[in-house]
Amino acid sequence: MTVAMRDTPVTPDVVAAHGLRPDEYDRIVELLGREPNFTELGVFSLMWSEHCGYKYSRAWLSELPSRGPQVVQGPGENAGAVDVGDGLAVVFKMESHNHPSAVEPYQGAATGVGGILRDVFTMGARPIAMLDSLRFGNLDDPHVRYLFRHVVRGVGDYGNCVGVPTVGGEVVFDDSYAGNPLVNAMCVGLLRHEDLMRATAAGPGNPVYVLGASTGRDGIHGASKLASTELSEDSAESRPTVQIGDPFTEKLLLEATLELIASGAAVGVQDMGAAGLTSSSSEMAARGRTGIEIDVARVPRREPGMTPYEVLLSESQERMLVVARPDQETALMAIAEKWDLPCTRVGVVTPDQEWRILEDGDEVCRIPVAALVDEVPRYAREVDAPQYLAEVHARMPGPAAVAAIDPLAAIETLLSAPTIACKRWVWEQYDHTVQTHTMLGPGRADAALLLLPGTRSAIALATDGNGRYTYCDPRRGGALAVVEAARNVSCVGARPLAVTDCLNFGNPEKDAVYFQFVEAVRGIAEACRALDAPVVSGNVSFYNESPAGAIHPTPTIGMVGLLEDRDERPRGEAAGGDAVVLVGANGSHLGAGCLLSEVLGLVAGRAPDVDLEAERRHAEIVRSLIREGLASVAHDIGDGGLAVAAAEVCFGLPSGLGIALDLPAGDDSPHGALFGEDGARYLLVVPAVSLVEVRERLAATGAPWRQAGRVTDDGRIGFGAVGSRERNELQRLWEEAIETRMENLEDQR
Amino acid sequence: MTSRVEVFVQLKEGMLDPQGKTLEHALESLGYAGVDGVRVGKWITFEVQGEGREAIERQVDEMCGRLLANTVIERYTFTMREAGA
Amino acid sequence: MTSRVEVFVQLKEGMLDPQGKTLEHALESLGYAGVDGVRVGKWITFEVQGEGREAIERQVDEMCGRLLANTVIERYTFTMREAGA
Amino acid sequence: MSPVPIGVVRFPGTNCDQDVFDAVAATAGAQPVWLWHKETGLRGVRGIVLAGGFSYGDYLRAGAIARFSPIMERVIAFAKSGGPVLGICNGFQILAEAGLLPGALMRNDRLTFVCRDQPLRVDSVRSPFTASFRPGEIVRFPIAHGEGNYVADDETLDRLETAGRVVFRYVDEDGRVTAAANPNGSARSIAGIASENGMVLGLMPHPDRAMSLLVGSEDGRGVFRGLMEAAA
Ligand SMILES: Nc1ncnc2c1ncn2[C@@H]1O[C@H](COP(=O)(O)OP(=O)(O)O)[C@@H](O)[C@H]1O
Ligand SMILES: [Mg+2]
Repeated sequence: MTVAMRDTPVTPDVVAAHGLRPDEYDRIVELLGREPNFTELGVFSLMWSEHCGYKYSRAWLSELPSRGPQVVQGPGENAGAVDVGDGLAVVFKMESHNHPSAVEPYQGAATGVGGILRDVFTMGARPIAMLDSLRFGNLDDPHVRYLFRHVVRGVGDYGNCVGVPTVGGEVVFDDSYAGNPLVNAMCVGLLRHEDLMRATAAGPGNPVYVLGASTGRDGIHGASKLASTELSEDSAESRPTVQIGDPFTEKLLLEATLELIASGAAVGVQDMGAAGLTSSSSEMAARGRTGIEIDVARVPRREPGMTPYEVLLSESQERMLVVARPDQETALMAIAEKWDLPCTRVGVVTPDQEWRILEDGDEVCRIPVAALVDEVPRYAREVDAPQYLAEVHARMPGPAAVAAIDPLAAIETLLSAPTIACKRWVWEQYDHTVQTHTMLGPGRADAALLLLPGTRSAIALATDGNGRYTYCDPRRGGALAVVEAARNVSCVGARPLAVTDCLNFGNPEKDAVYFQFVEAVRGIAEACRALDAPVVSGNVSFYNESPAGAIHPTPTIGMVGLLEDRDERPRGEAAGGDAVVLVGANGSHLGAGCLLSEVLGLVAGRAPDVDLEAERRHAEIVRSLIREGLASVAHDIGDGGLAVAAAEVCFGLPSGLGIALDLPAGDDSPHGALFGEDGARYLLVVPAVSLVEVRERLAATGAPWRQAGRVTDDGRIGFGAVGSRERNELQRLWEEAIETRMENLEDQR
Repeated sequence: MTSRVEVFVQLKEGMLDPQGKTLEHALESLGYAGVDGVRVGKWITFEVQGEGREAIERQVDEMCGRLLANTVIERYTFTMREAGA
Repeated sequence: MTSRVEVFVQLKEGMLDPQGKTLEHALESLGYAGVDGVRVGKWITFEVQGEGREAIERQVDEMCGRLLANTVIERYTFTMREAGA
Repeated sequence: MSPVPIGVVRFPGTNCDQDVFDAVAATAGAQPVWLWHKETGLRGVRGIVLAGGFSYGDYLRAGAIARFSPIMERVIAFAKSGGPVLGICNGFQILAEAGLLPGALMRNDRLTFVCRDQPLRVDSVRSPFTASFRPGEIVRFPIAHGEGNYVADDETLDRLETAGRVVFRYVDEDGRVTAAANPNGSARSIAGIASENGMVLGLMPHPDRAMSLLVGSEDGRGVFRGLMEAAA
């Protein structure tokens, strides 16, 4: 069987089945100076895939700003790192697991969490928080409920078991994700600067080990479908492409890896994630400017009869590749034994910059490292704005159609829309208090706030992205994801430090999708530059399509902010008579917003304009008011505009309190003011005693602002002349929208 | 007619079974030597009313495929006998 | 001698089985009428090496009582047959 | 007076070990000492905490495997000789599996993991662990578990109640026992129980996560103070 596979002739059909273009194949032959064998072809197809090689995206990603005094480690390693003072650095990255979650939501989400955790702890950082950014179709569809239920369970069970609190995230429901949910997970770790570990295979002669789980035939994707047709005696049944997560082994691996790094026994550590042994070994060699030699016969297997092709391409979870110091092998083995993890020497670092694979001493592959890692083809093309954009913009309903919407009914519809509704059903399933540093967890504020132990400071974490905005205006959508994250971080008093991104798009070979991607990246770059928040890590996920078409282009941003003094956070206290203050202009922009999508079922118009200077200034104003104790609550105005923001602020106040909003005078239609999603806007609660001072301060800034209402004792939420509702009534709609839908059990499994 | 149904669900061959693996280690360290290939699955029992063995069988099979097992990663079998018989 | 063992663990009679209840509701809402008394238990399979059927049986029984089931809330049964036979 | 050494047991899948270690360290007069699950001695500790987490993965049943570990043999002997043992969350599950406390912890009735801030009522101050609370006092500890549904037969439950061994109960904000305030279906809303002599306490909620107002509550301090005093 093994022999048959190795001898499988490399025909044009076989090349095509591996997803390689004829010109790419010619380039491989040129680089090797000969034809590749079957195994080598599989290796190239992986390393030159978008997933590993970023062939469509790399040219554009280089436009993202990635430098700054705070950056300790930019893109290129397993995760990025920023300085947070006190000798500490925060390591973080976000990653997608969309396709696996579409096939098997529980395991797909769980192994997504596992992968991103490993990216962080291979850097020597202890994971201190997770966030998850999720997108699903319409929650009234049983299959969507099935995906949602099991993705949430998968995220929770894995993180809960490993003991990393999931402290924040977002969930959006929109038809465009019906066949293709998005599961993006972000992990944040903490270390002392001197403990930072890079994934480098340095020092020729150094031994190479596989630490952790044994290797099975998991996740050998597309390429392996071909392989399995060659293996006639194995039915497709026995070829699992779904990976099963084992969080307990992950926990062992986490502890063992951190201990190993602290001991100084390791030179480099890399997670064997996507493309497993192949990418981990070749990337480590590339970073070390060395070669590497691995004998696949020594890799511990879970199943008999695996070919080199399968061992090299397997995506079995919970495995690490470790380059050790030659005199430290006993220390390494002792740590592995302490944690009951298999640890096997599989190869050695070589001086020659060749990636050499043996099977029982016989050479199976020999490829220059550079050919796999540096020579990945890059495609960059300029494409014109697609036709659909003009159509979407033209579809914007006129003022009469908007004026016909009953505003109070619209408020109820918005608050009970799953995208806006309370996400308690989700985050109650996540352990968000383990590690005892969660000051503000999910549902408490716009961003999570974590204590940094042993210091006075705290970090703020948020994820944001808006596919509808990006669909209507790719460039604005990219920028808006960044500024919304920055607003969320600012609302807990923190200053944006840096971001990670997860770029979820359809098939980049299609011009429209490619345009969306390029423009969104430009938008992100502009916003990050303006806000001084470099991109230190990220991930691209293309081909998010179902028979119904591509998803809305959805760049998601994970942001880390710093609050130097944890006591300078919003206190959350409020009493009747306190003022409600709007920082920023009155709302007017309804295009691409929630009023249209949730009430009229329309995706239409342009996304809100982005004024980066205003975003920057207003965020600074809000932070300074919080810092000085002049604002006790801060919430940004986003989905659903002022009306939804005011209701959400009210739901967070002590029971019995209400809010009475005043709408700007002289407007015949209140819709813009209530539901407009214009940028750079915040709603604050200002203690009555501080109002005079806040007025003066705001007036001095020159920024637009007004007192937009006050906190009341009557337990009602009033929307100016439009009318009012019992707070409890609205709160119930908002709190129960998702829970009620999930009580329907027909999707239970 | 009332039938008693027993459904057996297990991860497909070749799939990692973390439950089975840890259990096997545990049994070993408890001193039970010679235990091998532990796999942990589900055993679901119920009664079902209906006429015609074949019709019921078809229905149970459908129930397994739709709900009781996750056929992406699991396989199932079931047995049926007349209750009270 | 290698024996193939199958262990069946279920909540004791009279104990509420929320998982079973939930499945029952789910089956109902999928339109499967006449399903009743759903209970979800565990099905653990493995092979064990050893001599003497009775000795092995005793050992498996002990494994069940000590580890595989929590006899405060669960009951178990098992079957054994010679592997390869 | 030299500090009282308190052992914090670490199974490979324990994940609240550091939280508990810090909680003990923050308790005046107590000194935390790590106890690794493979150890066969207790390093002279005078009290022991079994922390939360997933001891050995807990795939089969929470705590089922942990009770057979080398360290547990010693912990069981220590408890039987009257030493104070506190089992939090997974620690409670292990104590129940080990038979040091009656009953069992089943999967939550709602079938999902649940993490929230939970008001609890201190229903007995007989145990040294709650000696510093007032009877009927309402405290807040976070909960975070998937298998916290406490079950025991009626006779056992009655016995626990009459002997003042039901130490904590899940209640609502106003201190009432209601079905809605019971997060996991536990019999009689029981959140924590003590052994006959009061020296072994098992509870699902996390006093170790309620040690500072910065994270929302410092009500957990009393439990650790009680442990230290019982061990002294
Ligand atoms: N998938 C999730 N996981 C964890 N927390 C979540 C998730 N989705 C939402 N949350 C939390 O719920 C709260 C509200 O989120 P969201 O509705 O996105 O707020 P906003 O609209 O203000 O950005 C936040 O604290 C957020 O972190
Ligand atoms: Mg949001």
